[in-house]
Amino acid sequence: MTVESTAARKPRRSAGTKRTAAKKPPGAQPDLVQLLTPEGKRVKNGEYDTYVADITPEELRGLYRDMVLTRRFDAEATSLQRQGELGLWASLLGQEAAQIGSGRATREDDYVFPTYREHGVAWCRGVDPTNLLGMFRGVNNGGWDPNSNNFHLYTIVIGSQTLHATGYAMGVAKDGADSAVIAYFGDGASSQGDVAESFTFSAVYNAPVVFFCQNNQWAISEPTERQTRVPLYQRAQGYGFPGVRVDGNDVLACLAVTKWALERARRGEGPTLVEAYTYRMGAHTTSDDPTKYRADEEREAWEAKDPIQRLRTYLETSNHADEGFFAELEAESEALGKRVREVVRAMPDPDHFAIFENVYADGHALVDEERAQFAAYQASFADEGEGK
Amino acid sequence: MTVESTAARKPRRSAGTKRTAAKKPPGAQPDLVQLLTPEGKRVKNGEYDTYVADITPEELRGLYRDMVLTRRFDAEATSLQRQGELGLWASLLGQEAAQIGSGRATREDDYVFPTYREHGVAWCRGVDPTNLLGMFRGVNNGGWDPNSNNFHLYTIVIGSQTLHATGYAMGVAKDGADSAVIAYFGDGASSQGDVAESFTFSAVYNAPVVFFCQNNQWAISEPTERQTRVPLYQRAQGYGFPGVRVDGNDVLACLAVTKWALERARRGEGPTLVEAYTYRMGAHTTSDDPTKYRADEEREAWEAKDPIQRLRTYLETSNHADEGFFAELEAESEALGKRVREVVRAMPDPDHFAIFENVYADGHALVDEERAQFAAYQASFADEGEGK
Amino acid sequence: MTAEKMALAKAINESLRTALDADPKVLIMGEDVGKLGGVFRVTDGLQKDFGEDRVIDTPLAESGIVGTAIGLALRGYRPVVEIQFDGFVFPAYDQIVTQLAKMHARALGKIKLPVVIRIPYGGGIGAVEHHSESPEALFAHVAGLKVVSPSNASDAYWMMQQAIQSDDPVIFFEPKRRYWDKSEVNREAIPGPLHKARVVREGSDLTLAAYGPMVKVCQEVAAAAQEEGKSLEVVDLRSMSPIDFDSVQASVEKTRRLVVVHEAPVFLGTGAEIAARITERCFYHLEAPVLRVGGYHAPYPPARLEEEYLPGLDRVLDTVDRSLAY
Amino acid sequence: MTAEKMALAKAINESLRTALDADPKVLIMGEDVGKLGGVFRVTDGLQKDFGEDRVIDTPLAESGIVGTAIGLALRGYRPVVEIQFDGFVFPAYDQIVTQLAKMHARALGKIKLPVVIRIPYGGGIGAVEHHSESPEALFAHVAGLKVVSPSNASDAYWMMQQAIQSDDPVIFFEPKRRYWDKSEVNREAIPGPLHKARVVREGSDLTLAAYGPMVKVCQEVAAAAQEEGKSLEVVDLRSMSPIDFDSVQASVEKTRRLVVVHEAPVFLGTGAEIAARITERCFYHLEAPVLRVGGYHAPYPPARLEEEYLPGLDRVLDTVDRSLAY
Ligand SMILES: Cc1ncc(C[n+]2csc(CCOP(=O)(O)OP(=O)(O)O)c2C)c(N)n1
Ligand SMILES: Cc1ncc(C[n+]2csc(CCOP(=O)(O)OP(=O)(O)O)c2C)c(N)n1
Ligand SMILES: [Mg+2]
Ligand SMILES: [Mg+2]
Repeated sequence: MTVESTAARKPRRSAGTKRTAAKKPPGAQPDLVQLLTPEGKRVKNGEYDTYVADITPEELRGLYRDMVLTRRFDAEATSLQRQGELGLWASLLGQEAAQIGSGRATREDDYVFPTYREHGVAWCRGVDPTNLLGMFRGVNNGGWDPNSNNFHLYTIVIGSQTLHATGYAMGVAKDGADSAVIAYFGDGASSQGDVAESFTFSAVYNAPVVFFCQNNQWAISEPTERQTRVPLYQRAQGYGFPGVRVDGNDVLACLAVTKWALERARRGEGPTLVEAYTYRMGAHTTSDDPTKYRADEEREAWEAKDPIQRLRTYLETSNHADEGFFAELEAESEALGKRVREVVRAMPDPDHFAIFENVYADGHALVDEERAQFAAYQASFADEGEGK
Repeated sequence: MTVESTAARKPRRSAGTKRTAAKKPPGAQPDLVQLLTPEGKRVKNGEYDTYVADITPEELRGLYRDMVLTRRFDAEATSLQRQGELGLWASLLGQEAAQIGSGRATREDDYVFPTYREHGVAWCRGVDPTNLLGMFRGVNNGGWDPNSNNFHLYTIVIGSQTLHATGYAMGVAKDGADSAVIAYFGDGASSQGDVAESFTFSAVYNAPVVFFCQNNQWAISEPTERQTRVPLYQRAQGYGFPGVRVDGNDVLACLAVTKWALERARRGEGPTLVEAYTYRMGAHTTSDDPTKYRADEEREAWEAKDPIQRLRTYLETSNHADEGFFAELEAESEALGKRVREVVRAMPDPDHFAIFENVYADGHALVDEERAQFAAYQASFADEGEGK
Repeated sequence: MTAEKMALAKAINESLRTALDADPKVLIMGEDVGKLGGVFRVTDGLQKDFGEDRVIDTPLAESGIVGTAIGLALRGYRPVVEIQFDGFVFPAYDQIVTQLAKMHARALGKIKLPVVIRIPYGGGIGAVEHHSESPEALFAHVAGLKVVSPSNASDAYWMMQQAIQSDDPVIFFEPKRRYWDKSEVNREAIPGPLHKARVVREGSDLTLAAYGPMVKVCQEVAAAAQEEGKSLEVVDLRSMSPIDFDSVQASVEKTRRLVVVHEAPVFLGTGAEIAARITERCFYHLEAPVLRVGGYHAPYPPARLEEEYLPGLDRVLDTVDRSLAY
Repeated sequence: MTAEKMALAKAINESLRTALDADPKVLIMGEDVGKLGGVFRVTDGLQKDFGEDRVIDTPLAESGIVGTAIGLALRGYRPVVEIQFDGFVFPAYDQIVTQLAKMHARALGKIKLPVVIRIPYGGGIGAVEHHSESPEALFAHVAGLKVVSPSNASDAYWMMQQAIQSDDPVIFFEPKRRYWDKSEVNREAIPGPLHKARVVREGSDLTLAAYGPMVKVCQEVAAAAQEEGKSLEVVDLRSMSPIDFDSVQASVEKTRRLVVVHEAPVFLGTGAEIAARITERCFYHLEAPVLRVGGYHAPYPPARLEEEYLPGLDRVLDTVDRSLAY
């Protein structure tokens, strides 16, 4: 082993891997767009208010319903994982407002590129939530037709989908359509080269795409300071397009800011980065144990900002919803949970030959050969009755 | 072939791949650090002046000499390529000030990570220029010991070296040394994911590295607008460190700004991005034909900003150099050209067995086996006399 | 207009032009493919005739190029992407193997990825590092990709047509040192299947299998061997994924000997798979083990050594002799 | 302290700890390697004991991780990099193959790149996409890299020691589904060479060659075959670059039959090279063609299909029978 001996010099600074003092988000963040306070108070925000100015009580209840059902679905999936019905689950707990607000801002002809956690966005796009469970159960790697709801498959390799979204948006522009595209990604993903390249391409081609970053403060065990030392929304400036930070636990603000950004895209003004400042209330996935790396107090502090509770308070104090609404929703929620349980438990294992399906669209001699060998091999067990 | 037919909608904007109106660098650029005007006039620039305040006439002549000799060497290499002595040459013509200014700002213990065009920086680091020619002649892929002059090998794959520089700088910090690291890259390279990742890593670890981008306006045939729609130095902000644009044809300004940035690094203030705004006066390489893609007028406009002429004017008008100096330099220049020619022509082809050398540091059974087979094969020709 | 003699590079250019003309969804993307027409001029004149919207100069970022091409394909386009040189495909490798190759399967067939990635590959042109590599095995090993390489102008023209028409991603390796070799292209001939090998010279004593730049070398070897009274059959594989083992098997059942030649390193090169599979298929026919000639387990050497590194006439002949000596 | 029984993951943890203790230049880098101790807890407790300066949580960017590790190596450090799962190594592939693998040669030996890249690989743990792949051939094909994989705790401990001590880049594939398997680790035993194969079971009728997770399967196969009166020899290859062909050859000269088993797809997998080379070396000894058992030419399937996809006892036995039937 050849190891250079380094002349011992007097260290003049902390040795480089200590966390640099990242600008901690201040208690009152001047740069955070908010329309509903954690206490459920509606506040004005000139620029963005116009995008929710004409929102009806019914729509508000709709947003609330979306969040409640999404959370219920998510909880059901977590418990199905515990029961062994799913191999894994990535919970969105705490991020309902960011997802429902942005998801409801999209138009039917817009196209969405999610990560693996956008269950709430999928809900808004009309994807049957039980379809999301196939990959977590291990029966497929993506269980829906992306073009049925303009909702792309979940992407697990961090950041990749931001380039797909950008390319898709370039195509939208070429077609002369006025649709927009939205790409979801996390605070951790912001470090991936692919995400930076998607910023470059979208800016250079002025592509109609919104980059929606859910900064949930954590990338598995790493806090956002491991990814950046300045707020993430500022990243956009250096690529020549606007970035804005929105209260990710405020569904109204998320709706308004995303609408604004999508409108910009439609008008041909190019990309926008939206950083939804939120919090991953649960574990990274059901395989994760956050007690290894973060303090309970942090979570508790964020509980006070719960996205669902704050809209509920607002609905109640503004008399936009009555007891009946909440009771009905409770029942609907139970029914959803039940349906999800039933569908998942009945989900059949895939046929063995599915291994060889759809590897190619136009076929491939080797796949054919291996499929035939596999068939012969399977058949050899049938000959022997129940196999060896 | 299945092609979706896209409903013909009325295009609402240019179809996405048209160049977006990039902010053209204005005639007088408010954000361009300049200490010497194109007319050779010394101008003040408060912040940066201090870094060249005590520069002596001798040092100024030194910078001039560096630029002249570098250009001479470069011209010699271009003509050696024309004569078939080199397979390729990447000329630095026009970028002498950016390279000499920044190169002379480095300290001996600093470490430099170049692209393939940093012949002027190599010169400043004391690398024998003839060593640079080996890879262009095709006798090796890197002809010097990086640790002899703290000057890493040329890196051809665009952007890769920025991460090496960042890692090296992290090591410097770990060692508690107060050296700094400088990574060179081009305007084209700014689009590579690796460069973005190096910004992220250096910011997060507060690594003592200076990113020196020579924006020579072109990446082969693509103008900088294909890479960004805002000035490149602004990229740094969004990663949490300063970026500055310097007149890349002003050797004094390049020296001052790079010194400032290196000092920041030494003081533990982390990375800086310096964009040296300059121009590639020649072809991309000797294989390139710029008449295919750019207008002569552009080049002519930049000729008026020639980095060498402007320092000469300053030296002359300020009486810092006399005729004797210029005449002597002319002779030195000729001598350098002659030496380069001679050394290159005498450069031997590598031994055939070099193919198998240094593939591994600790050896590898397969390489040994193939080397032995190769030896036997070579020997079989010896048996037959002069071979087939 | 029937057959026309043209250089391989020109044949690709014509093929791209034909495709751009025939289908408004076809796009050309890459670094310097526009005004410059690519560093090898393969896309020369295309931007002029089809506009910046269809022949697109991209930012200098290969992952971005392939990643956005995927997105464009999802929108219904058929991007033909140029990677400037073999050694520069690796920044895009992640997008190619984890996204492009797998997305059709991931979507249970619901979406298609008709993306062609053109890669000028191989050595012999005296270039600097990263400009002479043969990484085809790194793509052929990956399910979901198809990998082909033409050896002559006619195949270049037709295989490119077929690659663009394919609904699967195709990695199209262009033998850059053959770009200037001219041969007949008949634009009306109906081509055979994209992934079928072709016997380009018949023989009875031994089979030489090659593709891309090495086909010409093998033809020269066969001619030289002929003079020594040996009859070699030359099979142009044309496709590395899938490999047309049936054609190779048929030839080897006749000749009973096989030598595979490629520029890529022998170790885990496509020749390894051919040797393994043909040995299995022809175990009782082979008079000699399948032998391989290729690059060494070393980085591609500097230009002044490439003649020693690359399989040439002598080295292939030497291996043929070794095989015949069994 | 002599031999101690421990899980494979724990053995790596102990080995890293030993290396961190012994040499201040050794660093651990990766996503979540710090407080969390990695998603498999392989680096558990190391940051606590050696500090954030030596056990470094990195930004989420694999190219950045490997690229900065190269820079640290140039500065004299010996980084041990963790890639969280096999399927996430590809963003770093460019830095690995064009920089890490080639830099020593590029510098004519003047600089060394003692970087270890740890990759938990393979399937069998019921994971989602990208978490079960076996991409070793994609690294073994590339000159300048060494590629190894331990099959048991003792090898895991010692091979990691040797990998860290190596002045060459080593891609260290960890058989993730064996992480929890316990076996004896003797920390005082002097290990054999890193790249030497080991006969883990002697036999006379046929040789099974495997590495990493498949060694255990092959041992089970040999035990099952024994009951049917067949004597199988099992060779744990341990290294995929270089491959210890001498040991395999010696075994095959004795048994005259070879079956290679790996999880990676058969097509252009390491088995192809072993088949090709052993056939060449043992042409007159082999009673049957070298047969291979491995993954199919398809993306790694969803978890509920992995049992069909992965080579298991039955499939290997079936292939053994096919070989013996020649
Ligand atoms: C390229 C890649 N590297 C590593 C991983 C493993 N991984 C899965 S999720 C994750 C953290 C992602 O964090 P963030 O982007 O903030 O999204 P979040 O999970 O918080 O929603 C990591 C490292 C991966 N999926 N892809
Ligand atoms: C990854 C990669 N892609 C493509 C190339 C081919 N190439 C060599 S130089 C160059 C342009 C570089 O432009 P820039 O970064 O501005 O540097 P300059 O040549 O102007 O100094 C390109 C595309 C490469 N070397 N590496
Ligand atoms: Mg996160
Ligand atoms: Mg440039």
